Amino acid sequence: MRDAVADLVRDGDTVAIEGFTHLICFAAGHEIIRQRKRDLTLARMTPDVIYDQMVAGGVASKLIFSWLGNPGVGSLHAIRRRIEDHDPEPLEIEEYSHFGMVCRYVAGASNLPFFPIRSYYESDIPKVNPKIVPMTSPYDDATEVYVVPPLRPDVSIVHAQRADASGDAQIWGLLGCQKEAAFAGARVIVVCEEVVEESVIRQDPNRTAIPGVVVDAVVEEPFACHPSFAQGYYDRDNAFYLDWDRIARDPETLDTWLKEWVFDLGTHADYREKWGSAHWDALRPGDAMSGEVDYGRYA
Amino acid sequence: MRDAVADLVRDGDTVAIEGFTHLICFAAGHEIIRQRKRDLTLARMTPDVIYDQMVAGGVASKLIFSWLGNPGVGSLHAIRRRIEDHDPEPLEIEEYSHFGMVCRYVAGASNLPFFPIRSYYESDIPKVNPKIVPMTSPYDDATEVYVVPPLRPDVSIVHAQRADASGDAQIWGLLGCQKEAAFAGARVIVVCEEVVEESVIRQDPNRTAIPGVVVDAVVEEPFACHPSFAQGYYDRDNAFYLDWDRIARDPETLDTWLKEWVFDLGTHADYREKWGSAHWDALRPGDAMSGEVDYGRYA
Amino acid sequence: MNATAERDLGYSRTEMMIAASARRLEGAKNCFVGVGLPNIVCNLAQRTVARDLQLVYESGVFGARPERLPLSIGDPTLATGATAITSMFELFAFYLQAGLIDVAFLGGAQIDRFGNLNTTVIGPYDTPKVRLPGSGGACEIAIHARHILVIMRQAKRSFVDRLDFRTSPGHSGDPASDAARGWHGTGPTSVVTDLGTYGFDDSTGEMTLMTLHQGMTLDDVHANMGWEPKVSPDLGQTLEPTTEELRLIREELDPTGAHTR
Amino acid sequence: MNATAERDLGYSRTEMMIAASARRLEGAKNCFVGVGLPNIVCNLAQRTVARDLQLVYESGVFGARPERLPLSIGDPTLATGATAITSMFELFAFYLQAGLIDVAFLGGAQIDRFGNLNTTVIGPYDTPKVRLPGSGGACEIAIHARHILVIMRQAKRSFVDRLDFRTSPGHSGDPASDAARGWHGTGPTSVVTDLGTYGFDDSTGEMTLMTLHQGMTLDDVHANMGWEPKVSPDLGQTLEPTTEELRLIREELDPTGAHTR
Repeated sequence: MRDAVADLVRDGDTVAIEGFTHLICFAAGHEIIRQRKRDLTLARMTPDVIYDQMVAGGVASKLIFSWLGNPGVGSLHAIRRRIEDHDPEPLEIEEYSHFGMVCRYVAGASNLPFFPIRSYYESDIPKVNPKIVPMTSPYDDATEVYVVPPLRPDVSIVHAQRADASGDAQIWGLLGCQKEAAFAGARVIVVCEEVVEESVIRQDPNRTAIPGVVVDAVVEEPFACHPSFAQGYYDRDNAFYLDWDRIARDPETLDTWLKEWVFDLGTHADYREKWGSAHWDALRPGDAMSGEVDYGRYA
Repeated sequence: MRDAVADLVRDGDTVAIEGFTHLICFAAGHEIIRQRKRDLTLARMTPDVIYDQMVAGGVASKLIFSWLGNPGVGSLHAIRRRIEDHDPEPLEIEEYSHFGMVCRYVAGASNLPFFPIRSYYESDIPKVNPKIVPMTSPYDDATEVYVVPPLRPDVSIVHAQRADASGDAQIWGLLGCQKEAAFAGARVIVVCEEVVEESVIRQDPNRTAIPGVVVDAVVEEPFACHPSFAQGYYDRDNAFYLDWDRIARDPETLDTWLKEWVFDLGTHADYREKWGSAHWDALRPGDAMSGEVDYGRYA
Repeated sequence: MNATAERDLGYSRTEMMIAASARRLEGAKNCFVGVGLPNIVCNLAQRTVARDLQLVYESGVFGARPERLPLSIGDPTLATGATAITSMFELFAFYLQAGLIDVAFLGGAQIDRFGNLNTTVIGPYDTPKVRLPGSGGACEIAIHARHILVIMRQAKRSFVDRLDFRTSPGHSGDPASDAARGWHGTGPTSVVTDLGTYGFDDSTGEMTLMTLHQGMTLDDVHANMGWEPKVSPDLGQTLEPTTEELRLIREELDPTGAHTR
Repeated sequence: MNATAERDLGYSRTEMMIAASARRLEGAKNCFVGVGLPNIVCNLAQRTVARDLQLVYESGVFGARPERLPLSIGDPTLATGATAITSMFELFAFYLQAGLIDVAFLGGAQIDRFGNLNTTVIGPYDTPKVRLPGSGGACEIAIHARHILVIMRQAKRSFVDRLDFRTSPGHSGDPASDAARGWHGTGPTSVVTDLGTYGFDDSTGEMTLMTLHQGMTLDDVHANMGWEPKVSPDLGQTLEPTTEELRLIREELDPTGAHTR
C-alpha cells in the first residue's frame, strides 16, 4: 500500500476512494494521510468517516460529493468545521445528488462528454453548481433533462473481496459504483481482502467487476475497509462509527486519534495488530454460501 | 408459452426477443409464428435465424436491428428477399450500430428521452436513419456526439438459465442486453431453462439480472433457445445454423420447414420430442463449475 | 406532552410516528427505504400491513430480507438473501427513474407547506449556519417515486414558511402545473409527525392536517408550525399503535431503543 | 495464381492472409475480435506473436481462453474461463468508447483508398442490389480502437474508387483533419489481402502497397483494385507462413479447413 500510494497519488490530484457503505478502503485513506499528501480534491458519493479523517488529516482542499454524513449516525464534524467555520481553513465543495454523482462516474468511465438525467427539476442544486446544466431532448417530445459532466479522477481507489495478481477484481454484495469509478480513473489502485489465483477469477467471469487492464496496482490488505465492511469477510464496526461522532466533535481528540491510529502506525498491519485479533473475530459473520452455477466446458 | 404469447403479444406490437448469440428464445418466436401474429415490428440487435424464421412466417412488417446475418454462417435469406426483392412484400427497416441499439435499450430501460454516444461520425448511417441525430455537449469542450432515442418494446422476451416463480431471473455467460431489453419492455416474458425455488435466487443476489417486478409471465421451457445455446445447459447447434442457410435460400423449402417444425407442432415439447433425446444429449457440455462465494450471515 | 404524558399513553411519540407511517404502506408493492427512522418503519410494515413489500435500498438492493435491523442503508444484512443487487447506476436508472418505485420515505431539516424539502443547508449556501448532508438520492427520489411519505418531528424551525434551500421538489402549489411536469412521482402524499398526520390538498397542493395523535391538540400544531396550517374539516384522531406493533418495534426492530425512545 | 500455384507454395492464399495478419498483432495487449477470419487470426496470434494478448469480443467477453475455435463471436467456449464478462453496454461504453482497445480487425464488402468500409449495402440503400449485414459494432470500433487491421480478399468490386455506403469511417484524406477529430482511433493501420499487405501513407492517409505475397505481382494488384494503387518505394515480399503457423492453423484452429482452404 505504501508504494502504491507513493507512486500513484500526487499532491493536487483528484482522488476517489469509492464504496457505498461497503468496501470503503480506509487503509488507503490512512496511508494518504500518513504520506502527508496535500491539496487533494476528494471525490466520493458519501464522504463518510474516511473523508472526515482525511480532511482532518489536512490532505484535502476540495470535496466532490452527494451525501455528507456519518451514515446511520449523524454528522462529519471535521468537514463541517471546515465548511461552516473555515476551521482551520476553508474547504471548497461541489455537490450533486447520488444519481448525478453516479452518472458523472459513468460518463467518465464511458468517455462521454456529458450524461443526461431526469433530476434536479425545481431543485436549488443546479443554482449552486453551475456544472449541472439543463438540456432539451432533440426529439419531438422536447423533454427537459439536466446533464452532468464526466468525472475522471486522477486516481481511483476501490476495494474488492478478491483479485488476481493482474488486478482482475471480483466483488459481491453491494456494488456501489466501484466499477464505474475504477473505469473512470486515470490511475487505479485495487485493494483486496485476498489475492487469488487467476483460475479462481476465471471460474466465474460474470463476477468480475474490474479487469486488470485498467488497474495500476493491486494491494492485498485484509480488513482494509474497517470500520466499514467487506461482505462475507467482516461486519461493519458500528461501535467505531458511533465513536467517531465523539472523536470528531473535538479537534484535539481527533488529532490525538490521528496520531495514535494513523501517524504512529507504519502500516495497516500495525493497525490490525493494535485492534487485536479478538476485535476482528467479533466482526466475522456466519456463512451464507452462494451456491455454484455451471458454465459448461466447451472443448 | 402459449398463454404468455396469446396474452401479451398483440398484432402491431413492437416485439424484442433479445439474446446476443446466447439465450435467444426460438421457442417464443415459433409460438408467435404458430399463433399467426401480424404486423409486428421486430427489434433485435442481431435478427439471427429466429427473425428470418419469423419474417418468413409472415408475422413482421418492420425490423429494427444493428447486424443482419446468420452469425458465423452468412446471410438471412428470407429477410434479404423481403428487403431486396419485396418478395413476397416489402419489409421496412430501421438500422443502428450495435452500440446504438444497446443504448436505445438503456434509454428505454432508464426512462431517458435520448442517449448520447460517440459513434456515427463520418458514417452514412445517420443519413438513412433520421432518428440518429447530432448533438453538441453544453460544456466548454463542445464535443459532438450523436444521440439515439429510447426503445420501449411493447413486449420484451428474454431467456434466462433460471428464474423463480415471480420472474426473478438469473443469467450467466454472455449477458448481451437481456437486462436492458427486459427493463425497457412495457410487457415482459421471461422464459427459462428451469424454474427454481426463490431461495436459490436469494442465495446469490448479485447473479439476478431481471427482477420479477418487471416480469409479466414466467415460462419454464428447457432447450427453448435451440439452435442457439444456454451456457452450461447446451451448446449451439451449429449444424442447424449451417443448414438454415440451405433451407432459407429456397422459399419452398423454407415453407416446408415451417410447416414441419412450427405449424404442425403444438408446443415446444413436441419440438423437443421430434428432435429426439440423442440430439439433446449431444449438445450437453461438460462441467465447469463457478465455485462459491460467501455472502456471510449477518443476523 | 411531557415524559409523564408519554408514560401514560404506554408508547413514545416516536413509536406513534413509526406505527402511523408503517400503516401508510398498506398495499404497497415496494418501497424505497431511507436512512434512520424509515428503515424501522418499512421493516415494521413488512411485518404487519405489507407482508409482500419489497424493500428497495438506494445502495442497490431490491427485495431485501434483513435478518437484523439494518444499521444503515448499506448494511451487509441487506445484501445477504436479497432478490437482486444492482449497481447504483442501474438502481437509479432502471428502477427509480424508470418509475418502478411505489413509495419512498423522505425527511429533512426543513419542509414547507407544499412538501418541498431542505436537506442541504441552514442559512445561506455559501456561508452556512449548519451544513446538512445534502441530497443523497432525495432529489431524484422526490421526482420519480410514485408516492412520497415524509416523516419528521414537528417544530417551528423545521416546518417553515420559506426553505433556506430547496433540495427536493414537492408540490408547486398549482396542481395543473404539477400534472404537466410529466414526472412519475405525484409528490408528497402524507406527512407524519410526532403531533399528527397530514395529507396534501388536491386543489392547492397544500399540506392539510388530517389526524391528531392521542393527546395532541391544534394548539400544539400551531405552536410547532411556521405557517397557518390548513386543517381538514374531517379532522380525526390517529389510531394508536397496537400491542403487536409496539412488540415488534421494541423486541425485534429496535431492542436497544436507540431510534425509538 | 491458380490451384497449381497454391499447391506449389505449400499453403493457401487464405493461410497466407491469416499468418500475415496475425503477425501484425505482435506486442498488442488486447484485440477486439470480429466474426470469421479475424477469429482465427487472433487465436493464431495468441499462440505465436502475442501470447499475453487478451481477446475481447463485442459479445461482452474480455480475456477469453477458448478451448476450441469459436463458431461465432458469441460461442459459449468464449465465456467459460474468461477473465470477465460484461453487459454489451459496458463493453461498448467502458472498454471500447473509453479507448481501452488496442487493435480491432474489420473487413467489409467494399473498401476505398482511405480505408472507409462498407458493410451495409451494394447498390442504393433504398433499392439494394445486395443487402449486407450492416454495421454491427464496426462503426464505433473504427472510431475507437487504437488501430484497425483490415483483412479482405482483393477484387475490383470490393476495392472500389467509391463506396456505395460508408458504414465505418477510415482516413479522411487529410491527416491534419484526422488528428483534429479527437478520436481514440488512428484509423486503419494495415490492410492484408490475398495479394499483399498495405499500410496508409502518413501524409495523405492513402492505402499503400507495402509487400506482395510470394507468387503475386503488381499486375495482380492492378487487376484487382478499383483505383490506381500507391506502391511503397521499398516494396518487399511478405514473409511466408512458417511451418508452425501452418500447423497451428491446420491442426488446432481450423482442422476441418472450413475457413482456411
